[in-house]
Amino acid sequence: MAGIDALLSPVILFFVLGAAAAFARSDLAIPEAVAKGISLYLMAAIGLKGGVQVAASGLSTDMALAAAAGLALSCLLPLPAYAALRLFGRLDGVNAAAVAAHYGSVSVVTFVTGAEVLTSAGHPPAGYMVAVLALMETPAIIVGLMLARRAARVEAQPKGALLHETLLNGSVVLLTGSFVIGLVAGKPGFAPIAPVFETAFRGVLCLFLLDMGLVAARRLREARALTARLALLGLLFPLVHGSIGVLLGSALGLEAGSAAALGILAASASYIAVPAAMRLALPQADPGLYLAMSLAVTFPFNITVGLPLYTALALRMASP
Amino acid sequence: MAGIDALLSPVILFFVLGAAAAFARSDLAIPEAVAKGISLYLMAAIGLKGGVQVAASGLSTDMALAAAAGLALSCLLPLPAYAALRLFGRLDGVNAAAVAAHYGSVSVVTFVTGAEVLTSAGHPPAGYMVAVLALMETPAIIVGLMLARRAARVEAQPKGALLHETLLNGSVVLLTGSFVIGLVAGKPGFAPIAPVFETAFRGVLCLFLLDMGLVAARRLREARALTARLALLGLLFPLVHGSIGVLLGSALGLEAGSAAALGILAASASYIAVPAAMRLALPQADPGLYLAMSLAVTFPFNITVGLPLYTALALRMASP
Amino acid sequence: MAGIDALLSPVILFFVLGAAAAFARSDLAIPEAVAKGISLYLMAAIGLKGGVQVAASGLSTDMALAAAAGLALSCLLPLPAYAALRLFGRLDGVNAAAVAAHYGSVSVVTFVTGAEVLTSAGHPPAGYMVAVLALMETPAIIVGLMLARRAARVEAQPKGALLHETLLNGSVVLLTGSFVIGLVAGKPGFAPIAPVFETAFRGVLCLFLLDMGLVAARRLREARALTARLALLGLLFPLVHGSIGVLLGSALGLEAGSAAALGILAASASYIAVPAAMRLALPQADPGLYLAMSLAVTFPFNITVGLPLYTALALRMASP
Amino acid sequence: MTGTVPRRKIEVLVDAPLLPRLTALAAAAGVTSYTLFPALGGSGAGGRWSEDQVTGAQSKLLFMALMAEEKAQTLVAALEPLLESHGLLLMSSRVEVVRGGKF
Amino acid sequence: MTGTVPRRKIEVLVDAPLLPRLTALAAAAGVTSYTLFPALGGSGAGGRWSEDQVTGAQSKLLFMALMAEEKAQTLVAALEPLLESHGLLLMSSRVEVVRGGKF
Amino acid sequence: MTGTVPRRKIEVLVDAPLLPRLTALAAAAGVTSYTLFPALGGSGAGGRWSEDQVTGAQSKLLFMALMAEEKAQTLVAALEPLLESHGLLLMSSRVEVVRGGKF
Ligand SMILES: Nc1ncnc2c1ncn2[C@@H]1O[C@H](COP(=O)(O)O)[C@@H](O)[C@H]1O
Ligand SMILES: Nc1ncnc2c1ncn2[C@@H]1O[C@H](COP(=O)(O)O)[C@@H](O)[C@H]1O
Ligand SMILES: Nc1ncnc2c1ncn2[C@@H]1O[C@H](COP(=O)(O)O)[C@@H](O)[C@H]1O
Ligand code: NA
Ligand code: NA
Ligand code: NA
Repeated sequence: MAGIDALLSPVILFFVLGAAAAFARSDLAIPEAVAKGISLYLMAAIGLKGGVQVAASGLSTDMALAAAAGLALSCLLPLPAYAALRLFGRLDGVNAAAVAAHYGSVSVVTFVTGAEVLTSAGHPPAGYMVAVLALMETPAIIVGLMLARRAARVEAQPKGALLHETLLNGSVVLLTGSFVIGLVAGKPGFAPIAPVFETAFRGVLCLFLLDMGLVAARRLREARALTARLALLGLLFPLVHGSIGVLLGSALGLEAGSAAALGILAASASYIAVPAAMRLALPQADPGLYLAMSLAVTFPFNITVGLPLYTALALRMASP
Repeated sequence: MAGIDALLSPVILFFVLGAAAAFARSDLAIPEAVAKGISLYLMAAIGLKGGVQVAASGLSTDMALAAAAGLALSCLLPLPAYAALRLFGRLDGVNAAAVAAHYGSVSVVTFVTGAEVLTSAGHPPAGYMVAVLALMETPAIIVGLMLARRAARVEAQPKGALLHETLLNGSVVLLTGSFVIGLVAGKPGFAPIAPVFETAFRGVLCLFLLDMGLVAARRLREARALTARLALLGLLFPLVHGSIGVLLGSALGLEAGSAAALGILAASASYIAVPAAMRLALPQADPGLYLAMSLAVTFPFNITVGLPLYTALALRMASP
Repeated sequence: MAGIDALLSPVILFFVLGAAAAFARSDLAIPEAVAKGISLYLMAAIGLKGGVQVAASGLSTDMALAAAAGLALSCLLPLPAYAALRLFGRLDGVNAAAVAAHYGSVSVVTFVTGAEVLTSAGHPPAGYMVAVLALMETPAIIVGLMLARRAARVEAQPKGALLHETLLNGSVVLLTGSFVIGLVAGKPGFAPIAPVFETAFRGVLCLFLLDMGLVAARRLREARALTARLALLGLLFPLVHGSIGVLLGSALGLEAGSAAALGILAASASYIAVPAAMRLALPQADPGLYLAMSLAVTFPFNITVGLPLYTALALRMASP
Repeated sequence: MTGTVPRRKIEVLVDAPLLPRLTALAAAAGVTSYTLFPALGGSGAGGRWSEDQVTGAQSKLLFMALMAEEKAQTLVAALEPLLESHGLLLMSSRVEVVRGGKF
Repeated sequence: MTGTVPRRKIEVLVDAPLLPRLTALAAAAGVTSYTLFPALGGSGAGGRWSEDQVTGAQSKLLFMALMAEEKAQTLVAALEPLLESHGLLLMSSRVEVVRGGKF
Repeated sequence: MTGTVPRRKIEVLVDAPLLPRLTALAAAAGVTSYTLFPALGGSGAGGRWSEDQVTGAQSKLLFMALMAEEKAQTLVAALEPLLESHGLLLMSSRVEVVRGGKF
């Protein structure tokens, strides 16, 4: 079965190795500069490949539909999440809003890993899903801040500044920029750099997931603010959001790979762009809390359990 | 046309992306350690490839001629540059001498990018041009210091120390050493390491130029000391020096690719070896000034406009 | 001859270049984060490749024999080394014990370089030798500490803590973990990540050995505690241990490549796991001393002279 | 000590994404000379953090500026709202500097 | 200075592999808030060291903690055995902090 | 505080390429024990600088040495020409150290 196969692929096994090492309190550690460098490489590669694919396949209505669906998910998913975090999770308004923003936004590495799993299962997502990924990063931040403002007297922000900071977040810029470069260069321009950005991609991803395993497990070990109820929500959100994403994608007529990818995006929670924005705009919210939920609970769940599930659901929806 | 094609190659587009991100004040940044690591890789790769090529083609009079021409350019170009900087640029003697030294010396990344552009246009420069590159790095420093000493009472330097520091500058040592290793190993010895040093080269160069774009644009934004006159000189020097280099190379009978490469070397301005030497030997000179000129004005100009120009000139000289 | 060929391979030449640059006091330096990143990559790659090979060849008595031999060597080699360091080397008990532990343990990079040399000479070591490498890293530490405790009143250690720290040392965990991942993934799972972990291996090793050359030579230059007698022991230990390892491997019926690899492991001295453990458990011992011996004397000797010698000896033993 | 003058050293441990706001407030208070140092990790009421995170949201750095006593008071007052809202740590201490005219 | 209170700043230069022991001793003495800074290299009676080593055995970092005067005495006393056995450098100095209730 | 002795802490913010000269001058003044810390960036009369430069020419580090009061005076005097010619920042402050015999 594709699910088990995916679990035993080296990419996922390296994640498990990292997590195991951190739980065993090994001193294994990847230098921060190297991990940052690899994550930039992954974004450039995924952006380029998406752009090259769109250059080959041309624009389509599917693309517009997927973009609209992604935007809607990023704006709307934080709302029920916020309610669940307040009522069931027992968080105050500001923390609930901050966490909800993370779940509306997306995780690049979850997407990248999912795309690898889908591709090796024979269902590559369409190239334009990279653009959808970039579109979904920021709207949830705005929604989260609006929720926080309703919940509590939140320090008035210089609005332009925050918008600037989120829209020009390094990862958004690199993803979008690489996508455009791929679009301009096309297949022939991409060929000479393909050995680095395509052939090497999976191997480098292994090393990165090793680091993610270390980071996620260390966070989980040190998470004080994480209650059982919040941990449960950290598992439920991806399941529910992922299913919504897959169903929406299928309903819009996307092929199975792209519908699964939309599910993966919906299921994933940000741990780069959103935490930085929250630290700026909602300093009262506890970073230990939102990073523990997105990075230490939801990310590992998606990588190991979620990806095969969303894939299976998308395949079932596709085959009548 | 080759010029437009070159401009739209991913290598150059990544440079533009970096510059655009920095101008838009995005927080995109490549960790310093990674950028340093990549620049060492580029030097090792270019040195190896040059050495392997010379091992295949053997020594030639062309090589000796190119070396002599390179040395002469590195020693002589600072002199008229110094005059222009004083008279037109209105710099004092010490700053004019420091800037002039940068323009006599060379930029490894400009050369590397130029070699890529030339190779994909079907006119690869000869392998020995790497040796010429290494030869041209340091003489301009000595000339620049002599100019400074005539202009002002400059702190007497322990001479040996400075000579040592410039001749054994890391980039000079790595370039020359890799060249010799390539020479010794030859094609068969190079084959097993070619996947890293040849196949991956272009892709890695993309990431490096992304960083260079960021660094150059940030410098330009923060450059206070840069007057309009100096910026103009930062555009004129590469045009004039590049043309002299191409014409000299053509006159000496080098093939078009090598003549263009000599032009690129002459046109380029150092931003590694020379700034370090100046910080030591001419502390009165303003690093903000000479780095702004070489890195923020001349480097981007060469990468985007200069390379196609020098190539076109070399091709015209070659075809009678 | 294989020996000379090996000496002129780029991998070794880059080591020589690094050493030469450091002796000439060049400022060439590879950022620490990058060097650490590369060393993690090398461990993951060697572990994966070993696991994949064992997955293909299955378990064997050879493997069990080699493991037992490795364990025995790691436990026993420190004993005569300790005696020699005290009597001939004139070290006090604690320092002698610390140094002896280094020589019982192993150096991953020496093994990796040796495996490359053996493979390109047509005698690749068996995949299970990676497991032997991991097994040999830690026992010598325990033996060394027992020696120290007999020699001097050594601060009583929380035993569990130290055992934990050595067994879960990052390099041991990464090696073993990658080996298991290779075992699980097998050839088909490894194929998509082979471009990074196999094709690129030699080229990356070149860059790493450049750094090792710099580091080793700088240590040698700054080593104050290194007497002529200790330097001599730093050359004799690898010769004697390496010969014992090769002879033992041959006597146990391992093929030539694996017997040579066992010799290389025996001959090599640790400079990662053991120094860290000694700094914790034997703070009275002088790090300048044990790092100078293992890193500045024995490592360069093994890379340049030892590897061809052990290989030649193994080949002679194999051909009757 | 020959030729040294007393100055006040102000150090603020600041989250990386907040740095632009801090330097803007400092500049508004007339402090445009400073040096930044990296921090590696730490522990506080909000739990542990460490620099080896993919997410840069928790990396911190140390802003350090030397100035005359009066200017230090202006600076601390100007930074106080940010210190409050974001829970930043500010240290102030006395040092001697050479070439005091410059600093 | 408005609103500042005096605190003691304790800094210890510690070998990376020793850090867990140091923080455990500090926690036992009631000090759980601290910040870590990287060191690059140095020179002492035991020769030179520098961070650019493949072996991490000699990399060091600076542990820094702010606390009240009395707590500082407890901490220094608690650390003394480790300082002795491993030859670590401890510095103690007086600083002023803002929002002293917190530190 | 039990068992501490006063020492002077000298810190110099120095350009990376200048470090060998600085340590040579310090050694000539009898100061061979020191620790180096990285700096990340800064701003001064000469504009901003930041460590993320391909060119290493503007990276800086902090040289820190502890010593007795008298030695500190010798050191500052010995460094003064370099401080002058290259516009370096030197800070001197009082700290207490444990195991003062060593430092
Ligand atoms: N007393 C202290 N001494 C040194 N660093 C501290 C202290 N209190 C807080 N910090 C630093 O400030 C960060 C945030 O503190 P907190 O807001 O208490 O979580 C901590 O993670 C530490 O790096
Ligand atoms: N007086 C000092 N000032 C600053 N750092 C020192 C001093 N003494 C020792 N160190 C640091 O502590 C490390 C170990 O010192 P030692 O045990 O003397 O070799 C040195 O490498 C320096 O980094
Ligand atoms: N008052 C100050 N406080 C802290 N750092 C300073 C100060 N003045 C200068 N610096 C540092 O020294 C560098 C050079 O200063 P300057 O020569 O004024 O450009 C600056 O970029 C800062 O890193
Ligand atoms: Na989501
Ligand atoms: Na030039
Ligand atoms: Na050994």
